[in-house]
Order: sequence, then C-alpha cells, then structure tokens
Amino acid sequence: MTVDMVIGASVLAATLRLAAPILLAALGGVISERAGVVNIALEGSMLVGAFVGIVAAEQTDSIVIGVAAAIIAGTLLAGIHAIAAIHWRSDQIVSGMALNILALGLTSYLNFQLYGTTGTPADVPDLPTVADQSILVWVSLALVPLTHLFLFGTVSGLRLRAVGEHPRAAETVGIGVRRVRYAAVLASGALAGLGGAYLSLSVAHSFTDGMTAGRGFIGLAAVIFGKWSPIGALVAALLFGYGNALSTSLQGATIGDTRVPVQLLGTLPYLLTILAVAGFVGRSRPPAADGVPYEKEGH
Amino acid sequence: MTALLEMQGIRKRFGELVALDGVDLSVEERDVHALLGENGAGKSTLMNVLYGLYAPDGGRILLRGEDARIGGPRDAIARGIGMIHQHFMLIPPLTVTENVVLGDERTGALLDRRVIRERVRELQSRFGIEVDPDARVEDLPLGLQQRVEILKVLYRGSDLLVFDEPTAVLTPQEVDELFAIVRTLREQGKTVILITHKLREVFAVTDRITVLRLGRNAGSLVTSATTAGEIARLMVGRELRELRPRATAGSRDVVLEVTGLGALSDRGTPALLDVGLTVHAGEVLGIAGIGGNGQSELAECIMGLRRPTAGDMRIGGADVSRDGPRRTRAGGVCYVPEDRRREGLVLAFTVADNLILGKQAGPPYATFGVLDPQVIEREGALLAREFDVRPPNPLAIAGNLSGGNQQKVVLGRELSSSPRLIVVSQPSRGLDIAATEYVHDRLLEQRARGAAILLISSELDEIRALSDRIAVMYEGRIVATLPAAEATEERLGLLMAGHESAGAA
Amino acid sequence: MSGGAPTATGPGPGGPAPSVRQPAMQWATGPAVPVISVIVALLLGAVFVAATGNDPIAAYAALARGAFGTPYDITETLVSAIPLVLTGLSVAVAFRTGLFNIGAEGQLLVGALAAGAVGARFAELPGPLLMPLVILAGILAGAGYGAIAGVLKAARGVNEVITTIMLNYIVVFVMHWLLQSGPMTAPSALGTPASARIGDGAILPVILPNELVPLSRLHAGILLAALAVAVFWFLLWRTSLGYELRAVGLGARAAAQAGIDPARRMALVMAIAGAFAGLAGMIQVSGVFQRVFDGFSSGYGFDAIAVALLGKNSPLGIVAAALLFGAFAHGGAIMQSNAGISSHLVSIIQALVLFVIAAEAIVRGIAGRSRRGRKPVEAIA
Amino acid sequence: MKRLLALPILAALIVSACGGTGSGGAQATGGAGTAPAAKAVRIGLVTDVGGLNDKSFNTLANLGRQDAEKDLKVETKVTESKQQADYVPNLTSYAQQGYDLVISVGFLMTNSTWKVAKQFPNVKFAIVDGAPADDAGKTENLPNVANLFFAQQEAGYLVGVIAAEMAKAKVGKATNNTVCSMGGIPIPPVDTFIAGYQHALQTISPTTKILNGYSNDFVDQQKGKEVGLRHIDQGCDILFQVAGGSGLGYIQAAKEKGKYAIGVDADQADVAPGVVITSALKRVNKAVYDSIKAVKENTFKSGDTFFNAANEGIGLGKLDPVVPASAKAAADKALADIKSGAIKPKTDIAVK
Repeated sequence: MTVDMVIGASVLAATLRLAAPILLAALGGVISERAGVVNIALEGSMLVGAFVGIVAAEQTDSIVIGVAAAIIAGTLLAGIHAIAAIHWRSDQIVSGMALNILALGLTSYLNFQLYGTTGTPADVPDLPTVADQSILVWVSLALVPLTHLFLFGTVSGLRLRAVGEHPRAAETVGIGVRRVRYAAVLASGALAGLGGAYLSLSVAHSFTDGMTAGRGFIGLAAVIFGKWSPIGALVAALLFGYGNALSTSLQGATIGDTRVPVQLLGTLPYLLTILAVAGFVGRSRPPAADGVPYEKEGH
Repeated sequence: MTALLEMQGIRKRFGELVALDGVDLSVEERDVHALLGENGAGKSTLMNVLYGLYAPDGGRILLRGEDARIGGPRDAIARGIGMIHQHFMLIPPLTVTENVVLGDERTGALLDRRVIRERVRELQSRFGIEVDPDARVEDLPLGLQQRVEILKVLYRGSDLLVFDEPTAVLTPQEVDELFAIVRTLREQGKTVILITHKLREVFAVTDRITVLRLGRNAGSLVTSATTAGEIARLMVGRELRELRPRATAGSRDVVLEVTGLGALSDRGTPALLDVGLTVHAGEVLGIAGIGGNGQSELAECIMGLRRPTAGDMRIGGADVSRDGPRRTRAGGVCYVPEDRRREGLVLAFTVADNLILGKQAGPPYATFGVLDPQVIEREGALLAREFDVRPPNPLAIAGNLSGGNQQKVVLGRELSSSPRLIVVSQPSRGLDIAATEYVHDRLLEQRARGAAILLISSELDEIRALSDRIAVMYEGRIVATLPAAEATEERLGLLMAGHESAGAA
Repeated sequence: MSGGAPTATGPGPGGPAPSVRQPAMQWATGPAVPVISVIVALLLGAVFVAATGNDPIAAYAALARGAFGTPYDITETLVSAIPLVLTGLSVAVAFRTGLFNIGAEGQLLVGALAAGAVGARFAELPGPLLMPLVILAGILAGAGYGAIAGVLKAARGVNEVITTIMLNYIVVFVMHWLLQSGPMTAPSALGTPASARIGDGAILPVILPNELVPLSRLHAGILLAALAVAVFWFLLWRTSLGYELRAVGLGARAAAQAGIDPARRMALVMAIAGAFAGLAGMIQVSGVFQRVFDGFSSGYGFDAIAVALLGKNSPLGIVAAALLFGAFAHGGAIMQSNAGISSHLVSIIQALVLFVIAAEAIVRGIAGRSRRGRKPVEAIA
Repeated sequence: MKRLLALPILAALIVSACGGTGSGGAQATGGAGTAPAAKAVRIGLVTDVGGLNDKSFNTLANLGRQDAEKDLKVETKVTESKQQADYVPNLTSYAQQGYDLVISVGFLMTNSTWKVAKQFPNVKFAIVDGAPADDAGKTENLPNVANLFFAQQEAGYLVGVIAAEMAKAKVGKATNNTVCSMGGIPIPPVDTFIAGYQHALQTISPTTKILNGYSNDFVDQQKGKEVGLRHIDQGCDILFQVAGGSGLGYIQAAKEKGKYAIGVDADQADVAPGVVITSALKRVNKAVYDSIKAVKENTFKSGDTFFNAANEGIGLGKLDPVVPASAKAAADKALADIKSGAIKPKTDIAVK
C-alpha cells in the first residue's frame, strides 16, 4: 500500500467524480426535505434523467438539449411524487418506491425499444471538461454554496424552511404551503435529473438499465448525514466518493503478504460512512414537519 | 357609526359536530372586545373563520359595512386582520426578525437582514415591545414569544388584532405588561378582540363583551355595566363555586427531600441550580414560576427522566438520585406531566391501553410478559367510569377525547395506584372550568388521603387554591418558599419576575 | 362533581382524529381501499399495455393463469411470497416502533449466509439436531446484524436509515468475497459463486406430496412463515414488550415518562426485525436453494418495505400484500412468455399498483368514504 | 429511424391516451403473434437475472432464438428471470407445456436445469455455459440435456495476441507497453477470458506490463470507468473488459483518455469506433441457433458440446484500421494453432 493509493492526486480526482452524482441527489434531497417532503424517488428521477438525457442528446445532437431534457425528465417524475405526496397525501415512502420501480421499468423498456440490443450509439455529443473534470462536477460543487445561499439568504429559502418546520404557521402568514412544497419537490427532481445527466452523458456516454445503481439512496443518506444542510451533504458525498475511490485504487494492495480481497474493498465507502456517522455526526434532527403530509384545517 | 366588524349568522360544522350554530359578533372600532366562553364554546372556531383558516358553512362577514370574503389568511391580512394564536404560530429555529417578516419580507429576492432588522426595531420602539430581534425563537420563553406574535401582526399593518387566550402562559406581571401593550394599541387606533375565559382579564382591559356557549350566542354586554357573576352565569349556565377552604395538613412525615439539585437543559445550559425543597405527606407544595425557569427539569429529575448533575433526592428517606423512571415509579411516585398529549398519553392508543401505561409489565395486566386483554379492558372500563371519562368507553381512542377527558385518563392511571408522592405539572392547562374543578377535587382528595403533592403550575390561581406552601422558581433556583397564607398574588408575581427581596418581606 | 358541563369534543380538524395503525383487524375491517386500489392500478396498467400495442386482456389472463392457474402455480406463488412475508414483518415491526428498517435486505443475506455456513459445516448432523441449529443461525445472524443499526441508534443517535442502507451494501460485498473466493466458496461445478450444499438435515422438506401437486416446491418454510406471522401478532398485541414497542412507536415521550426506555426498545426492535429477516434468508437457503448463491436475493428486503406499508403493518395485511407481490413475481413470468409482455411492463404495472395504493385519497373518493385523518409517515428521520 | 417509432408511444403514455396505436412494441417475443403451424417445434428460452438487455450472453442468446425463428420456422418464446428463485419455475413452466426444447442461458442455472430436466425426461434442454449439476454441485450429464460450453480462454487468447503485438510494436497510441484488463467479479466465466488474454501477452510480449482489476459490479458504469481511469493512470493503453454494463464504463475511460479498448461477448466495435480495436467474441447466438436447429432436424445430442475456435463458437471481432496487418497475421496464426491444438490457452489467471 502506497501513499499514492490513499491520497494521490488521482484518488482525489476520482473522489470528485464519484461524489458529484451523489451530491446532486443529496442537494435535491436537502431542498425537498427542508420543505417537509421526503423524496425517495430521487433514484428514479436520476434514472429517467440519465435515460432521457441520452435520448435527447443523441436525437438532437445537442449536449445542451440533452442536459436540459434530463433535468426536465427528473422534474416530471418528481412532479408525480409531488402530486401524490402533497395533493393526495400519499404515504411518501410508498409513492417514492413505486416511482423508483416505475422509472426502472419504463427506462429499461424504452431503452430496449429504442436501442434494442445494440446499445446507445457512440455518437452522443461530449460534455466539456474543465481542469480535467466534467463541467457538471464543477456545477455540482458550485450548487453547494448556491443552495446554501438560497436556503439561508433568500426570501424563498426562508419560506421554504418555514414550511418544512411548521406548515400551519407558514400558512397563517399567507405562505402557500402546497405551492412551496411543489416547487421544492420539483427542484429536487431537477437536481437529481441533472445527476442522471452527469452519469449518462459525462461518465458513461451511454445508457444502461439501472445505471444509477442506488446513488439516489446514497444521496438520501447523505442528506441525513449532512444534517439537512448543503455543506453537510457535500462533506457526506465527498467522504462517500473517497471511499469509492479507495476501493478502486487499493486493488492489488497487500497487508503483510496477504492481498486484500477485491470484494472486501467494495465495502469501503459504506464502512467509512457508518464510522463517520457513528463517530462524528451522531444525532441529527430533521425539519419538524419532514415527511408529514399537510392538510389545511376546516376545508 | 357602523361597526368595524360584523359577523352574522356564522355556521361551521365538523362532520357530526356543530361548532358554530349561527353566531353573531359585532365589534366597534378602537374597542377592546372580549370574546368569552368555555372551552368548546366556539370562540376559536369563530376567530379561525374570521381569519380565513376555516371556511364557514353559512353566514357572512362585514368589514366597515362591506361584505368581506376571506378565503385564507392572506385575505385576512390584506384586510387588516391579525391573529395572535394561542398556540404560537412561530417557526422555532428561525430568528425573531425572520419570524416577524415571514411571508411579507419586502426585501426583494435576497433576504436583506439589516433592513428587516431595522424595520422590526422601529416597530418595537413604536409599540414599546422589547425582544432581541436576533434571538432564535426556540430559545425564548413563552412570554417573549408572544411578543414576537404581536410584532408579526403589527408588522403587517393590522387594524384588528385578535388575541386567542393570550394570558394562559404569562405571569401576572407579564399579563399586566401585555395589557399595557393592548392599551397602547387601542390608543394608536387599533381594535382588539380578546378571546379568554378569565373574568379578571375581562374587567382589566375590555370595553365590550360577547359571550358564547355551545356554539351559540349567550349574550352581549358592556363591561362597565355588568358583573362577574352575570358573565359567569352566561358562560357556564350556572353559578361558579367558591374556592374551598383547606383542612390543615395532616402528618409531617417528609416524603420528598431534594437538596442541592443541579441539572442541565436539553441544550446543555444549566437549568437547575442548587434546588432544595421538601414535601410532606398530606401536603401540597406549589411551585410557582414563569414557564421555562426550570420547573419542567425539576419534575423530570424527580421522575428519573433527567440525570441530575449535582445534589440528591430522597423519597421516603431512600436515595433516588440515580433511579430511572421505572424504579422511581415503583417506589410509589406518580406523575401528571405538563404536556398530556405528548407525555401523558399515547394518543393513538385506546383509553384502556393508556390506563396501563407503565404498568404493562406486571400483574394484574400481564403474567410473565403476556398481556391479558380482558383484564385490561375490564379495569379500563372501571377506571374510566370512576374518573368520569366521557365517553366511558375503554376502547375509545384517547386522541379523540376532549382535553378534559384526556386529563381524566391520565389522572385515572396515575392516582389509582395510591401513590405516596404525586408530581403534577400544569394540571389544568387548556381545560375548561368544569374540568379544572374536577382535577382540583381529585388532587385535594389525594392530599386528604395523605399523599405528598408537588404541584407545578404557572396559573397563580391554581397554585394559591391548592397549595399549603408555595415555592417560587426563577432561572433555575428556588428564590423563596412561603406559606400559602403569606403568598399574595403581588408578592408571588414579584418573586416570579426575579425580585428576590419580595421573599423576605 | 356537579355535572352539566359540556363534554363535546373540541372543534378539532373534525372527523376521526389521526388515523391510527390499529391492530390486526384493520385490514379486515377496511379492505375496500386496497382492493379498489389494485383494480384501479390494473386498469391503468391495461392502458399501458394497450399503448404498447399488446392485448391487455390476454396479458392479465396470462398473469392470473400464471399466478393461480394450476395448483402448481399457486404453490409457486406461495413460494415467492414466503420471503416477502418474513421481510415484511421485519420492516413492519420496526415501523411499529417508529423506526424505518431499510436493512431487511442485508439482514436477510446475513441470515442466509449463517444458515448456509452452519448447514454445510455440520452437514452430517441428523435433521432434528441440524434444523434447529440452522434456524437459530439464521435468526441470530439477522438479529445481530439488525442490532448494529439499533445499538448505534440507541447509543449514538445515529439515524437508522443511514446505517441500514450502508449495512445492506456491506453484506453484499462480504457475500461476494465469501462465495467467490472466500472461506465459504464451494469447489464445485456449479459455475456460479455459491457455498457448499447444506446437509440433508438442514433442508426444509417439500410439504405437498408429489402425487397431489406434481413438482411443487412448496416447502415447510411456509409453516415457519405462518408461525412468524403469529409470533408477530402475539408479540405486538399480546405481550408487555409488544405494548412497549408500540407505545414507543406512537408516543416515545409518553413511553419514556412511564418508564419504558425508548432507546433500549429501539435497539431491541432492530434485533427483532433482523431476526425476522434472517429467518427469511434461512428459509430461502434451506427451502429453495440448499446452498447460498451469490446475489440470490433480488431485493426481497426492498419489496418488503412496500409489502409492510401496503399491509398497513398488520399481520394479515402483510400476508395479503406478500401474496400480491408473489403473484406478480410468478405470474409475471408467464405473462411474458405466454402473452409476450415485456418483463419491464410487468414491473411498471407493479409500480402502478403500489402508487395507486399509496395515493389512498383518490381511491377513498372512489370508495365513497370521507378521508380526513392524515397518515403519519413514520420515522423517515 | 426505426427507434423513433417508440417516441410516440412514450408520448401516448404520458398523456395516458387510451388505446395507443404503437406498433413497434412486441419485439420482446417475436413468436407471440404467429399462429402455430401444425406440430410446430416449440422452443422456450429462459434468461438469467441479467435480463434480455444485458448486452451479453442473454442478449446474444435471444438473438440466436430470433434468428432461428426466422430461418427455421419454429415457434419460440422467452422468459426473463427476475430472481434466482425463479429459474426452476420458469424452466418448469415451459417443460410442463410440452415445449420441445428449453434453453437455460447462463452458468447460474446449472443446478436448476438439472432439477427440472430430471423431472421432464421427455423434454430436451440446453444450457449455455454449463452442464447440469446435481444438488451436491457435481456435474451429471443427462440424456436430455445439451451442455453448451465455450472456450473463453481461446477468445481471450486471440484478443491478447492483438494487444501484445500492438504493445510490442508501440502501434498508434499504445506506447507504454502496458496492457490491462478488468473483470466484473472474479469468477471462472470471467477469469477464463482474462487468463487466455494474459497467456497470449506473456507468450508474445514478455516485457509488457500487465494489470488486472475488478469493478465488483456488472451494472455500474462509473465503477468500471474508475478502474479504467486508474489503469490508464498506471500507464495502460490497451484495456480489455469482461464486465457487462460496468465494462462499458471501462471502454469509455479508454475513449476519453485516447486509449484502446477491447470488447467482449458481442462485437462491440460500434460502442466506440476507433477505440475498440477488436472484441473477444463468444457466439452464444450460434450455440442457441445450432441447438434449436438440431432439435428441429432431430440431431439433438446430449452432453458436452464445445464452442471454440475450431467450430467458430468463439472468435475475433472486427479489427479497427489501426490494428496493423502484422498483428492480424499473428492472430490468424494463433487461431490456426488453437484449432490445431498447437496452442492451448491457459484457464488460470496469471496476474490477478
């Protein structure tokens, strides 16, 4: 095991690459949950974003349209969750899970219909890179202070937090609780969709069934780990990305004369997360009305 | 002159329950108007209709003679109606300033904290309302939180301010300060509706009175031309009882002895400092004080729910400082907690299930850990009847009961085991007069039986009505302990506000 | 006291106060909503199927025939439902205590690994000795794994959602190692990563004679599952511990002041939840595979969340929901082979069922009932 | 564009229009609509949990099924297995309905096929990548089961020859004399490819540095790509993947960093033209097609059938123009040597 394997420049670069999609999902989760809606359909939003992004980019030959379409697709799926969670007061977890299954089924089905057995064509346009990282990595990082500023420095952010903490109080000062929640859930879907675009358009340059592979859920864990704050989410996503980077860079490493089994290296990001949460993060308090459907009284 | 506000024939029903059955209300401009009635009379419902939180099923609202449709709080605010809610409508983690401006920030998209802080400061100085604009609301005592509510309403330029039971959580001094604010408001041209069921307050500050009973008008009065007796008859439909004279305390055996007790609050700040007290068998020790001065922590320490950082506690001579709630209760201590809906009851459980909370592990309800549902239901039915829970159905869901009946369930559970020490916190909060009387009777019955009672209440009337001795808490300390006879309202009020010298007088 | 005071309930939000997840009978007393939900979802699914150019009637006929058409198919539906019942109980018991156990998947895998290891290591032991040992291994391993999340929650306040998600992944990789190139890897011609075969005494026998239902795989695990359902019900509604768990779930502060330590109960319930899931893993190994295959679980523990919520965390509801999912699992394959419906469409229909059931409000409208109480989403945080 | 046909379907779904008119939806199972001719030969194909769209042996097997249906006028159906517990019932279902041949795709089904084939001695079975294995895991040849084996190491060897020649001669961008591979997980069907690959490298170009890694995954592209970037960081300029969807990420890493990649199973030249220099073909479609044909023509043979270089069961994919003629010649020679038995590619991996 060498130092380069643990903190080398390539490991750090890999950390950023691996953290970005989780960060985007987590920022979405922060916004949604700060407004009081648990959106576990982030995974689904990512997946439809990844798929639609590829389809749109390939059909129009425009990377901009591809990314935009991914964002819209993620937003639309979140919109269904919003209607269910806010309008129908569905159980937010069941609704989110249903949408995740739906997203997987739908994208896999359409992927098969569109690209059959050949797979995504190779001529999908490229996303620009800056300093050897996809532009979307930098976008995701830039979104951290922006989300922070939005939540804590703007009128809309103030209202959004109010709605997530005490929707009835917000209602009494004339804030449309449902409207704010809709906006927040849609925004979370947009961010997750962008995360999907990053995966398909930047990382993979193609779509494969179920390619988000649970990143939406890891993003949700990052929300809690980061105590519902954008900066906390960044820390969590980076830690997780680092763990993942290690599980690649440490392949072939030995302890004494024994090779570390490659499969066990796969546990690193998850172990690191548990250790960090148990060791440093501990108790975390969600927004008071998180996950609780809001119903106007007397109507 | 037309009235500022006319509500005519307002109807509102919730499923089976008719909450308002054609209620009228007429409020003159620049008046302080009392809206009186027992709990469940429909006062809050009427005001929620006015504020647009409930859509009425019938009737109409006129503002300055014109038909006003109020579809929601936004409409109400736009028409100059402001509401100071009984359960504060504040967002705990936000600052005072943020709470005041929320929903009407007037700063553009970015929140300009400097500008809004200035605006709140101006408002404060104009109406003489003191509170740190940068404090987080969750760190403020209730009295100050109420001021934030008033600032919120004033900030929105309301002309008609509705106060929903504003004094429930205040000390006498705070009540006086509040009324001073109300008078200032009137002088500044505002109109005030004061919802209350406390007659003293009606005479202290109001001009006119509307009394509701069971969702209907029971009478309209001019304050200066009526008497407490008349109002009370209209409210309750009968005469009020006088406070009972107390028998002198019986035995002098010390049941609870607390010395040098210290504890931290949930936030890790000191909540109790060197607290010492004793309660004897057959005695009620009242703990007076403004909420948030360590009373809750004191009760929790005694019950073993909070670990003391210093001092010790003995019950019947045995050291209980390190005991958890299970051991403490096993030693014959029972507890009527402050927040009955969250601490006293599992609202989603049936009455019968609530009646065995804490006793679920042993006979007669369980043998070797297996519950006996028949015994639970039978005992539940007995207790429900004995403690006058209505409906007396042991399978009713506790959350569906009224506040008074919920409290009866708690009392039924706690008092039925003949405890030697009873810790009671805010036992009549939110209850109507009849239910309050019931609770007081039951506590005095226990005292007569020889139980030691530690009564924590921010209602001075209650403290003075029940206690043999009264200790006053202020900022985590007991600043004085007085015999009930010497505890005048003024003296207690001063002590509660931190004027320790009053104790020595 | 002098009577006459009004005892009318306060003017709350009206109607029945917050809907309560009531004991076993809730599903039985209100099956209209879930049943209508399933119907609405199937209609929506039909639109989907038609939109893709297939015949919805043929599709559903194939689904029904696949799931229930022959005694054999019914037994296969049951075989698919068994692990879902048990993992559903796992999720539900945690929900009842106010915790969100996303970790049933991991607990199931650990249980399977333990059962597989014990069943193979002591393969020579006779059944009466080996079977209890294997059952115990599955239950204890699952319980232990669940307890990690519970203890971290109790001792350090760590949100169980994070830990259970992470623990799920960890066991997957450990399983890869154990079965691909680790100590449990079978030196066999199976071609696939797997452990050695468990002893005959560790195999749950098929319970229906071959003459009755030829080829049936319906194994004695269904009895264990039925027993587990009964245990779940008895534990929650007939024991002091169950009472305490429900009290913690519905009112942690009230429970605490009554001397029930919520932290300890939460730690304990995660172990109980893990035990149910671990038993599910053991049953799959002993009843279906006779060894542990790498990646044998297709996400039973995740489907279980839907099963538990669909079944309102009640015993009968969970059984019904698991059967529904089992029918989809087995019938879906027939739907694909016989009606030519893409397997992805099967998942889409399954998603629609879930979604419509979650959106109870609309369905309640159809069922002609008023709905007021808000449904608490428990313990996401 | 044919695939655009599906877009109106998507739109129709979104607006929930009833009675959609989409017509392009039924490719999943070609035979669903055709009326069975009298005594038509019926074939059922059961995939493993990878599903039809795994772009690997399930996809290829399905391709073989579709070709057979077209050419041989047989009736075929397919079932995707959603979980491992479904193998037995999915196979049983076809057997119960009296299908003539039931094909299990993938080594995951060796034991399930054994179980079902024992129950239905009159139904023929074929298993891709394996032989029936009894409950103890011991192979047991059954009279009604054809075992379709592939010599993956031979395919690996052939692409290894190309890589070795290019590394040795520093052709194009392959300047570092370092060659890599990545598997999904370390199991025999994966590792045999890599073993042959490494065998060729060590034989032809002993100085070439060899690296190998695993993505621990068959789906996650990012994980595969990270291994690829790591390998490139360590000097690799030819990257061979045996990792399904995850492997596409490995190829993408090569594409992004201007390196060469080698595909697997199917011909992956189209995935990244100019990057994928060739592919290690494993013609599962041929195996499936051949066994269907055998049933149709009553020449079904149980027991082991090896698909290898000799019978074109494995082979070398399309060569990119960058591959020099000398490398092609070397590969051709290696192919001949393998056929003749002069070269026996190793099945044990040398550099882990």
